[in-house]
Amino acid sequence: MLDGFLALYVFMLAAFTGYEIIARVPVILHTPLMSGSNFIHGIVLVGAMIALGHAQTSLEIGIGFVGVLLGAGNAAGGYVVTERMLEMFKSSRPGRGEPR
Amino acid sequence: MLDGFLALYVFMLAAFTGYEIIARVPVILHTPLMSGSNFIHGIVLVGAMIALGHAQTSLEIGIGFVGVLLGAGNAAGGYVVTERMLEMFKSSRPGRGEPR
Amino acid sequence: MAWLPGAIRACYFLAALLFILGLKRMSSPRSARAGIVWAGVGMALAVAATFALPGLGHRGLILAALSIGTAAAWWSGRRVAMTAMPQMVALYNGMGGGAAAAIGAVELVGFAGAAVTLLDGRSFTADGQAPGTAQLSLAVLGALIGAVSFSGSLVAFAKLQGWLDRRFTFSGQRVVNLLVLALAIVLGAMLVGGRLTPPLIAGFFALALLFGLMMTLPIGGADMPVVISLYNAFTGLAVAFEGFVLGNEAMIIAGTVVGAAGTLLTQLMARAMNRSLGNVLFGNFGATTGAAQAIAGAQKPIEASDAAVMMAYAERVVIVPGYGMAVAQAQHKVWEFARLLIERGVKVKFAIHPVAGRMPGHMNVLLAEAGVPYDLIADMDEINPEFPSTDVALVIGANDVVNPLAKTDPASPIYGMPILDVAAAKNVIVVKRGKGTGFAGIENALFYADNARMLYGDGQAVAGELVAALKTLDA
Amino acid sequence: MAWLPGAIRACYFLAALLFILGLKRMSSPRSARAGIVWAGVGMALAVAATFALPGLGHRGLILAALSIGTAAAWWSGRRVAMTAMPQMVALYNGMGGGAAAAIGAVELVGFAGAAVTLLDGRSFTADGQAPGTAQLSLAVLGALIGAVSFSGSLVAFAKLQGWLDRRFTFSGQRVVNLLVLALAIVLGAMLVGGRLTPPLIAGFFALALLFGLMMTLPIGGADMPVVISLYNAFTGLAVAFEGFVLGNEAMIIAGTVVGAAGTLLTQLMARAMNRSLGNVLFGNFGATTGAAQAIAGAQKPIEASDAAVMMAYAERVVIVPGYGMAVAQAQHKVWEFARLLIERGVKVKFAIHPVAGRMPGHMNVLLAEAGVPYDLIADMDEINPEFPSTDVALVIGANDVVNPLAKTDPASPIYGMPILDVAAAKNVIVVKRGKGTGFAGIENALFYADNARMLYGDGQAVAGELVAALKTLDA
Ligand SMILES: NC(=O)c1ccc[n+]([C@@H]2O[C@H](COP(=O)([O-])OP(=O)(O)OC[C@H]3O[C@@H](n4cnc5c(N)ncnc54)[C@H](OP(=O)(O)O)[C@@H]3O)[C@@H](O)[C@H]2O)c1
Ligand SMILES: NC(=O)c1ccc[n+]([C@@H]2O[C@H](COP(=O)([O-])OP(=O)(O)OC[C@H]3O[C@@H](n4cnc5c(N)ncnc54)[C@H](OP(=O)(O)O)[C@@H]3O)[C@@H](O)[C@H]2O)c1
Repeated sequence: MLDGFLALYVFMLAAFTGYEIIARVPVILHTPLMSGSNFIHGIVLVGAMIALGHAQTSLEIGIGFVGVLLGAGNAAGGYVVTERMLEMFKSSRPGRGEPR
Repeated sequence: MLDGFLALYVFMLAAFTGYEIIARVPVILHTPLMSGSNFIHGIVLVGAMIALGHAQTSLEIGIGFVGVLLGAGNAAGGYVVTERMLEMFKSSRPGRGEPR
Repeated sequence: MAWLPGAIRACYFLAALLFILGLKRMSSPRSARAGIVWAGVGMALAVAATFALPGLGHRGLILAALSIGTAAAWWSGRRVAMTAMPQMVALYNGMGGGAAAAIGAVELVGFAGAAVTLLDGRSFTADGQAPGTAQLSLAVLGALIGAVSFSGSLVAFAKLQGWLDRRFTFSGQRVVNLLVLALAIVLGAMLVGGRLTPPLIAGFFALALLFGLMMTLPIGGADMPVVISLYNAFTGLAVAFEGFVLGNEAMIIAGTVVGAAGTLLTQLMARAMNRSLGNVLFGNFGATTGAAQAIAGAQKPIEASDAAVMMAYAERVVIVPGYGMAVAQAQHKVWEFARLLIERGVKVKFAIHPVAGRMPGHMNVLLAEAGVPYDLIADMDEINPEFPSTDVALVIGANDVVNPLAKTDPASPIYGMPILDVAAAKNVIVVKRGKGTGFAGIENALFYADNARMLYGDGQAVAGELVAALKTLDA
Repeated sequence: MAWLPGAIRACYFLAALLFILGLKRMSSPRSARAGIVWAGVGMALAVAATFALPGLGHRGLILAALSIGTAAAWWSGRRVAMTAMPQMVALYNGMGGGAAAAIGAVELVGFAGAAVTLLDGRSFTADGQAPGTAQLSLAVLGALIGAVSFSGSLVAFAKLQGWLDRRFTFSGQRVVNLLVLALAIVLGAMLVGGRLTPPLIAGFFALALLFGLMMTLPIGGADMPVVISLYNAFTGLAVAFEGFVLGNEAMIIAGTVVGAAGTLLTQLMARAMNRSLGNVLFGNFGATTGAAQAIAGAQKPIEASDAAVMMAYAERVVIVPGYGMAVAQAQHKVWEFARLLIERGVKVKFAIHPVAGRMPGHMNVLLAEAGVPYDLIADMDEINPEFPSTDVALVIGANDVVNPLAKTDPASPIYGMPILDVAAAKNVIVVKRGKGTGFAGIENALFYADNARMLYGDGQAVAGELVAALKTLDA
């Protein structure tokens, strides 16, 4: 557990950073952005790994296992879906030929 | 002294915050912004006060005194000048009468 | 987290940095692709570093869960159709919420065990301290939010997938929901107070899950995207809170950034629909709309061949897609048609309303999938001044977003929502299947306008007919 | 800083929050005023909280220094003319850098004393530890940057104030400067290495101050705003570093935010002048420009009365102010003239180039001072497409920013800088005193254009004549 005030500072600054960065995203990218930020909270996977890694009773291990499973799903699914969407955004300018 | 990594996190996040916020300021406000951010680093005054408040030799006291003097100048001067400039920015829309 | 080796903390730091830089790059279509890759590298780094943590047990189990979860999600994510994106995002988001709740559960169960053995002080921070009130509160709060996001997102998924068609409403629902939430909070407070017994923990989670379920069930399927975005922010917050408990800065930062970003996105969505978030969550929007009011005039039909000729000889055509295009999966045919027009020298643009479809940017994704370059796509503010000089506006599967009643009828549920001003075009052709209303369930005055012609049929079929008609013209 | 009482830390937190929110509000002219007030409240809070610090000695001295510094700066800041803003900002910024350097000095001297008494471990973190290498490095780095910013800013102030007219250059200057910097760094490294002797400390500061002096002296007065902005970022960084040493998060955050913001601003300024930062710092810009190249054609003069009539019967007039308007202090008269035109029904706009004047936003501040509402002021991208439909463009004291050579002559030092396209207007009237060149020291092809007329005289005097001429017209 972090020192409370430091935690508060980190929290405040991260919130500003998230807000300011997103505030400039054009509407055209809102769907991929939603799934992209969905991917980013997939970092919960790391926390679930730590929880499972320190679990002691079988109940804890069971819950931890489910946690890692879900966290991995969040991270992997979020990535694939976002990447697939963003891949499709193309400009007509850089000399692209006939679209498929 | 803070834990090194936490310090790094705070530094990174604060830098992003500063960058993102300033990146949206219109050119019209660049001069007041320069003096406004100049005012904000006037917080150095607080550090100088702490330094003077813990000074022990007369040399330390002397330097600390100058530090507080300068820090106070930074803060007060930065504020007054910025406020004076910003006060002048007015819109013609909210039914203002004859300008002076 | 001072007990972690420097190299691992450095990896976490790098991961957080890459997440932020990745999000930054997602703010332009040109760099967005690179952005997600950067964020992905950050994630890989963080996971690898975690494996290297000293004292991490159950590595086999971790690897197993990690592999299964990744493989399943990767496979489903690769396979799913573009139109099903909203529900997939809901599903993955729910998983994240569930994982956060699971972390909280492991913590609490662990604390409970420690409490039984008279505070042996075991805690994940491994600094040998008993859990403090702050730590417990954050663990409980993160678990609550995560669990609500979990069950709520699953309901959203089920609704969008069509597995749960009806809305589930009964009188007094709001009061019951509030009671469930209040009870969950009471149990949570008792946990924080130190009464860490297993039944209490189980009850707490059961109530939290139940609340997520009950809160989401009455919301109409079409409102789901806003709800999903809200749950996305929830999960972010839950992750940040559990990150505080574990002392993991990467989780704190990533979670908080997503929490703030998701909140902003949710607001933007609600605002674009001209509704408040409260109205979305509790409003039962559309459920109460009465009979469509009569509008003077008649709908005038047109044949696909005539419509095709009209556009073939036009100078400027603006195509306005809406939810119906997504339903009909017509985007590929529509783009084929647009390309034929462009080859004939017609100036074609696509105009997209911010809330066309069922999630923000929905139409952009579909058109991008079909291969429409994004510089042919204009947003509302850009295109509205151009309608008066447009020869034909082709509305395909859009309804509410082109309804002039939003400007003229203060009694309309969409009154005040900015719309695409297609009525200003010289001619309007509307493609839809019949007399169906849009999301808001109201009549559309546009369809009765003098310059409007109705082209009835399924979006994909009609687009195919238009293509065929153009081709005969050229032959 | 865990040794601080919670209430004080809360005040610091609030101060940091208010600083950020204040800066955010400064991003729009409508809320900017409130922004500085918020930041000011934050500052007051932080100072008050510091007074409440337990164990703070010398309160009398602190209060004395605080009062004197505040009173002197307040008084000077209130009195100074708007045209002298750049140098005041430089002065206050230098003070901040000096304060940061002073903190570093007190730290180092204190450490030195502690080292002599065989590591009694005194340090401001009051946790009884000897200074670590990280702490020492940051203290030294902050002191170095702060000292450079201090002496450099004072030179900038003196130059802009006109106290130091000549540039101070000699051959081999760059090498000597680099040597001074290298020596300062070597001494700093020795300090960090633990050789904390008073003479070494004194030598270190002397060298740092000298470097700031020598680095700034050769830079031309007109380049000063970029340099001031750079030193502003420097001071921010120095404050952040000393904040790390003191464990004061408010200083860290405020300093870092300013460091990042200042860096960005400096870049924006340099880019708007179409030069690199290196060129500004080491380029001796303008010193080497040869004789003005001859341009075909002749300058055609016009009388104030004719010019006034021309504008009185125009439909659209765009006024383009430049550095000369600042020199002549003509903004009030110009606005009086513009108002008379507006009363006659002429559509008047002010067009401002991003680097008109001598600091970014310079003209905006002056016009705002005169009372010009900011919605009459257009920036370059907005106004350039409007010049072809403008009847008269009145250029007053601007030169480089309207020089078409920037577009046509690759040999020109300003080649590539975007300009205000006044030559596209139907008529151009240029107000200046004579044949003086602008900042870049080059001829201006605009003055020889067929549709351009020269109205010679001091800006303020000419604006007065124009006003008088308009009034006779009405009488
Ligand atoms: N984008 C978001 O974030 C979001 C989120 C939640 C809610 N909403 C709401 O969703 C609405 C979006 O408006 P919209 O104009 O895009 O859609 P809409 O108002 O829902 O209208 C869709 C139209 O498409 C037609 N249609 C359905 N299936 C079709 C098919 N297979 N072929 C051809 N036409 C078909 C329907 O008429 P027929 O049945 O006669 O064919 C209907 O009139 C707005 O009210 C918005 O507030 C948006
Ligand atoms: N804004 C910034 O941030 C910044 C910073 C540093 C450098 N700069 C540089 O400064 C320049 C700014 O361009 P600019 O067009 O505003 O100014 P300028 O190019 O410096 O030209 C000023 C003109 O005003 C005339 N003038 C001087 N005193 C006058 C008076 N009392 N009454 C009437 N006219 C007078 C001068 O001609 P006479 O002598 O014939 O009267 C001169 O031609 C650019 O080159 C820019 O790169 C800008």
